[in-house]
Amino acid sequence: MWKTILRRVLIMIPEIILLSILVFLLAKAMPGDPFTGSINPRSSAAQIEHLKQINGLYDPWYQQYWNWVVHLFHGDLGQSYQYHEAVSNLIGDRAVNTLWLSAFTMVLTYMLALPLGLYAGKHEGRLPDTVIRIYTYVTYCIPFFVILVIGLWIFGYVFNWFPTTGSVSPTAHGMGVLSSRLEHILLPGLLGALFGTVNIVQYMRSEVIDAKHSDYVRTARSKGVPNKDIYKHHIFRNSLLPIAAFGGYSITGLLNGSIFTETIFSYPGMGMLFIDSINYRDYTVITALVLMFGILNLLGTLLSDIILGIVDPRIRID
Amino acid sequence: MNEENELLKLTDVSTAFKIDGQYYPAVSHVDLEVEKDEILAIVGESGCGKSTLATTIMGLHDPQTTQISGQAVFAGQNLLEMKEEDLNDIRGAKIGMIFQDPLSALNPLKRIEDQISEVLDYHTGMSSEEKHARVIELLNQVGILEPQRTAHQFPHELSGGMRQRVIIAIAIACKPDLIIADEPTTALDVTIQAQILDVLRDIQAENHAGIILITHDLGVVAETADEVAVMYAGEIVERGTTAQVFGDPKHPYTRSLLRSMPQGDMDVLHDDLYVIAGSVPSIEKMPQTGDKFAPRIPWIKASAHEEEPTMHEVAPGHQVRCTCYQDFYFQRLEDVDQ
Amino acid sequence: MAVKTNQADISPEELQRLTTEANQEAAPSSTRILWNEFKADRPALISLIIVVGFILFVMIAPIFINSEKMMTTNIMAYLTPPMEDHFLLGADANGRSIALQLIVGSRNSIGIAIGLTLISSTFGIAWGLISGYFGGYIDWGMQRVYDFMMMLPMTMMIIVLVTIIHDYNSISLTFIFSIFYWMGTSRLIRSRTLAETKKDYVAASITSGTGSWKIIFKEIMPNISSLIIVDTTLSFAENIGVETGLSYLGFGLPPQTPSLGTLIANANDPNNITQYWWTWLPAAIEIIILCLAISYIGQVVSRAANASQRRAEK
Amino acid sequence: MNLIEIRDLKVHYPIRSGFLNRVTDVVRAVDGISFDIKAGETYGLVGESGSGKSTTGKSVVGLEEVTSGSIKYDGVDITKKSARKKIKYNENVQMIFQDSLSSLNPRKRIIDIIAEPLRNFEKLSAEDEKIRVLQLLETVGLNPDSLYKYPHQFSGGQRQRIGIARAVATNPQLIIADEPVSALDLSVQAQVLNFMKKIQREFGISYLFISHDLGVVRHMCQNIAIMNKGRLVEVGTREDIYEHPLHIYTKRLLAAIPEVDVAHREERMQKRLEIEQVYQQESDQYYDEEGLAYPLLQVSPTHFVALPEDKLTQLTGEKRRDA
Repeated sequence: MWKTILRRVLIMIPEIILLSILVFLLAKAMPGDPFTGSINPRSSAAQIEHLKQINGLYDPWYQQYWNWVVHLFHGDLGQSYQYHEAVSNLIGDRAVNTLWLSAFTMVLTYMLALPLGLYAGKHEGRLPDTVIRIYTYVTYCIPFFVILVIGLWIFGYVFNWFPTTGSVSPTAHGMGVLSSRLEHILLPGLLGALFGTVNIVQYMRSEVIDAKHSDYVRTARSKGVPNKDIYKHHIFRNSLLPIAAFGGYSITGLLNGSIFTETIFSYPGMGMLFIDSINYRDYTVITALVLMFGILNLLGTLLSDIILGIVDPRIRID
Repeated sequence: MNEENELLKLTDVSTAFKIDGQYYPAVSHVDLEVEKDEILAIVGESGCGKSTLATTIMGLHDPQTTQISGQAVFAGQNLLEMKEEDLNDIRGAKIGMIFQDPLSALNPLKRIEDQISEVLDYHTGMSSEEKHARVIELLNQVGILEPQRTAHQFPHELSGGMRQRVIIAIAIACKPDLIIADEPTTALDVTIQAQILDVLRDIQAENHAGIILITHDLGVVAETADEVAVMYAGEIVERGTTAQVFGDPKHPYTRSLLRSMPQGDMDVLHDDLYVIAGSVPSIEKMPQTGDKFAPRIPWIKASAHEEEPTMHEVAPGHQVRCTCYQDFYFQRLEDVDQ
Repeated sequence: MAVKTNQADISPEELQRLTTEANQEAAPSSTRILWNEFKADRPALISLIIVVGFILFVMIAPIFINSEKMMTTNIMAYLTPPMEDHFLLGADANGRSIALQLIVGSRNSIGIAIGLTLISSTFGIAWGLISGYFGGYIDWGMQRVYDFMMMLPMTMMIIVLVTIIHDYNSISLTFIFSIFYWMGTSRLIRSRTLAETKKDYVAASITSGTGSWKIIFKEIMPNISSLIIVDTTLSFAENIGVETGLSYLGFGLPPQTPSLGTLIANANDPNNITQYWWTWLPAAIEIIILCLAISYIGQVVSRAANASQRRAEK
Repeated sequence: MNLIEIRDLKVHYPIRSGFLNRVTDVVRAVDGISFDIKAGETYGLVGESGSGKSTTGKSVVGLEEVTSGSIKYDGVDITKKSARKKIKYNENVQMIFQDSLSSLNPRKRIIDIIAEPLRNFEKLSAEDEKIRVLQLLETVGLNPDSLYKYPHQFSGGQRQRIGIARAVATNPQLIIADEPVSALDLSVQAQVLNFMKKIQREFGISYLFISHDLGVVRHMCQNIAIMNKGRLVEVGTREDIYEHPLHIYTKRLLAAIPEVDVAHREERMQKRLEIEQVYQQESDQYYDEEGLAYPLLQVSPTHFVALPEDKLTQLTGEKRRDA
């Protein structure tokens, strides 16, 4: 098992190298350079020129790339021009916020999706199934950001039930911090979950329906297993296992969605940091974020493969 | 027939499926008895309703899309009218079932031991040690060489023959009085088939169970069964002991079927096989009344067929549906118009 | 050696008669089946009319609109509510007509969505077919490229690219989007192609001397055509969200070019979102209706493709 | 005259694993087999599932990449794709598949299905093509109104006949029939087998008849090869195999076929159990250390068996004594 995981990880290495080169070249192509932020505004053009020279900005790109990678390995992601702060510190703070929101969304997603999918599959063709299918159909069609904007408008502004910006109320302290945090992530989390359930519900539903008509369920019936136990021991179990593997892929979706969620709810996480950095051309932050999101995507896929390998004996990795 | 030995008695059993809002009969008016220590074979080609009959007895149909009538009396109770909970006490305990495709009939995500002991969970009060011992005993009984190892494996790790043995182990776990085997060897190689049939015979000898063997393979029937019922288009057209049905087939369908088997002494290049004219109509197009096989024997006059065929006893225990057998004879092959 | 059969034993009249008879027995074409399915499902027919009519309208109407004049600031009309001063749907903070922007914006957004769907689906379908059919090293290489593309954070990459490229227009934007939106289709098509390739009719075609490309596009593709149509319809609905979403964030079409996304971006102003709802809500509602209608059409198409689920009479 | 000469044919599938997806092991699907098919005969290739019989058939028709060995058609080795293309190999060697539904493209009309090889190998006018297809339909006993129908509108037996019509469209010399009737009901099987024989008589076609059903093989084939785990265990005429089997595998296979003769079933069962016992106890004498068959030894001009020499002498000696 460890061997297979190690192999998977080794296959990832060339992908990460390729990603880092791509990100580096994109960063080079962006307007501005890494010194725009850190140098003294009163320096003369000649001084800047000198600084660029000694910092290797005129070296061939592969030389520069190498230097950059070496810095990366020392945990040095560079300086943010906008915030005058080490990028690693900057991202650290925001990552905590994004993690809170993502984890919360994911928990909500599964809490909603699993029962809905199981229920719809069990009662295939009946009224509750139709209702669930209409729900998944509608949320599947509407673009995510439109759901967010309308959700914010209705529940944030019209009903005024939830805060519309920020991550924690600045006046909160003690236990209040936690409750304030929850208050802020409740609406975006719910809307994200509402959107995120769609695929899982549909997948789950068709898994349950397939399992229901499978031969092994017929075998179980002929063993005299009561209906509710057939659902418990055979159908639900067999349909849940492949779902477990969805977890890793959800990370990718959540990260991509975080850019919209955080911008619309002015939630200071990594997604919003990215948009801000783009607007200020703060490109050390941008490269760091793109690289990080790429690696997280990769880890998500890896996680999914590992989970699937563990839960399904047919492809069990040993 | 010995009343005491009678295990299952089917009277006028019919099953109809709903297709596009209308019911079409898949099994009609079947009368059958199975006794202890007896292998009853139900034989017929695909779509003749033999598997449907088995699943009807086991109550495995969705009541919303099937219509079932008649009686299937087992241990004094009519299985076809029993409540699901009561049926669950019989299924697996008193009646075991063996399926055709041994791979899909096992849950791919559960170990063999769990799948066998699941039957014991519901029908015995065994402790987990007792259950484990019984699983090993069963695996031994069905001829699995390394029962301890196999018990711990998953279905995909076993060969087709091994999987079928596991299915049999599940079916006999509670020593049922009746075993229904639905095409138990169709998916297997001939040598494995022979072994599986041996296992079935041994088990029967040991448990004194009755077996309903459903198959399309006339050879398997001739080698294994004591009694035979031949089905065509949902009806039993001929029944009797194996010796009667194979030694002196009466119904034109049985005779044609036996005749169309390849014979060893035929010339490779020039001898053709006998072919039954026409084909089995689909369930929607099947005539609802009259002799359903009549259109396929064009050289018998229509008047020779009974309007509504009934069973006729031609010898003790040997019955044929319709009197047309009296007019049936094989013509020379060249005369048979295809 | 085999004897060639004599070809003269069927007369032309006989051939004609046999052909006509055979034609009468023939099954209906798939276009016919699809049309029957739409006729049998009223909401689907309405959806079809809405989508087709709307697309035609927004493609034609902007020809008569002077978009430069439309986009000039008019302080006098600052946030005019709907139905006042000839502003059917009111005006935004710059006094520009929402209704006119909606029409031109729809054309831009839908145009990009159509272009994106055409490019990315064609590419994804070809990729999936080739990867799935040839298998082996070709598939392995193509799968690594796929894996790499899947790792890229799409939204971020698009935003970065848009920032780098200065003079982009709707066409180059469509191409940038296309780079990142073919993978879903390719994966779907690949897995189905793998399954189809294993079927014996492909082997039969190979032994009949048919070439690989012909097998891919003439034998296999028709068999997954229903999947392709369904996937393309659903991608189209999804792709409307791609451009509008990025324009909403400010990284789609250039600022002076109206789009449904830039209109919804009016909601970013806390005043607009509640008080001046007409500046953004119509665009949001339009997207919702459009996406629902297109997906509904997709559902009908997939139903028509599956004989057992058809509603039209057989 | 030999139409096909197969020499030491091997088809191995690589098993990849490790860091770089390197080939670490191979599955020996076909492991060094040789036989000839004469013009006009039906050659039976018999084996159980996984014996490699289908793989052999597929490599003869060019669907499987051959690892080593040669398949000569008319003296030309056709194991390379370029060689097959050059001599228009598939115009002369065609295939009938087991699963009639999967072997006919569901989206194509019957005329297009049957005409496919014609379009690739013979350039006919549309009208001539239609006439040819109509004739082919007649040959396999189907109505002309089938022309514009789709495969799903036919029954299993009819579809299998459409597959036969396609295979004979270019007047091939050899047809590989891979389990052509094993998915069919008994009565339909008879019909399809009759058509295959009829076509053989009319066109002088040879068949490589691949099957697990020894009853059908006896009805169809003059010469038979028995395959086991990628190797041939016994080769001979119909009489050699059915009347004088030597290898335990063949005997076991023959004993396992259920027969409709009720009167003698006890005796047959006894015999089968005896053979089974020999198989269990002496299998190391019949197979090498890896459990694979030995190279073939000649017993008579037509009869070959895969046994070590001492065992063969022992068996033939017993036989002579019995006689």
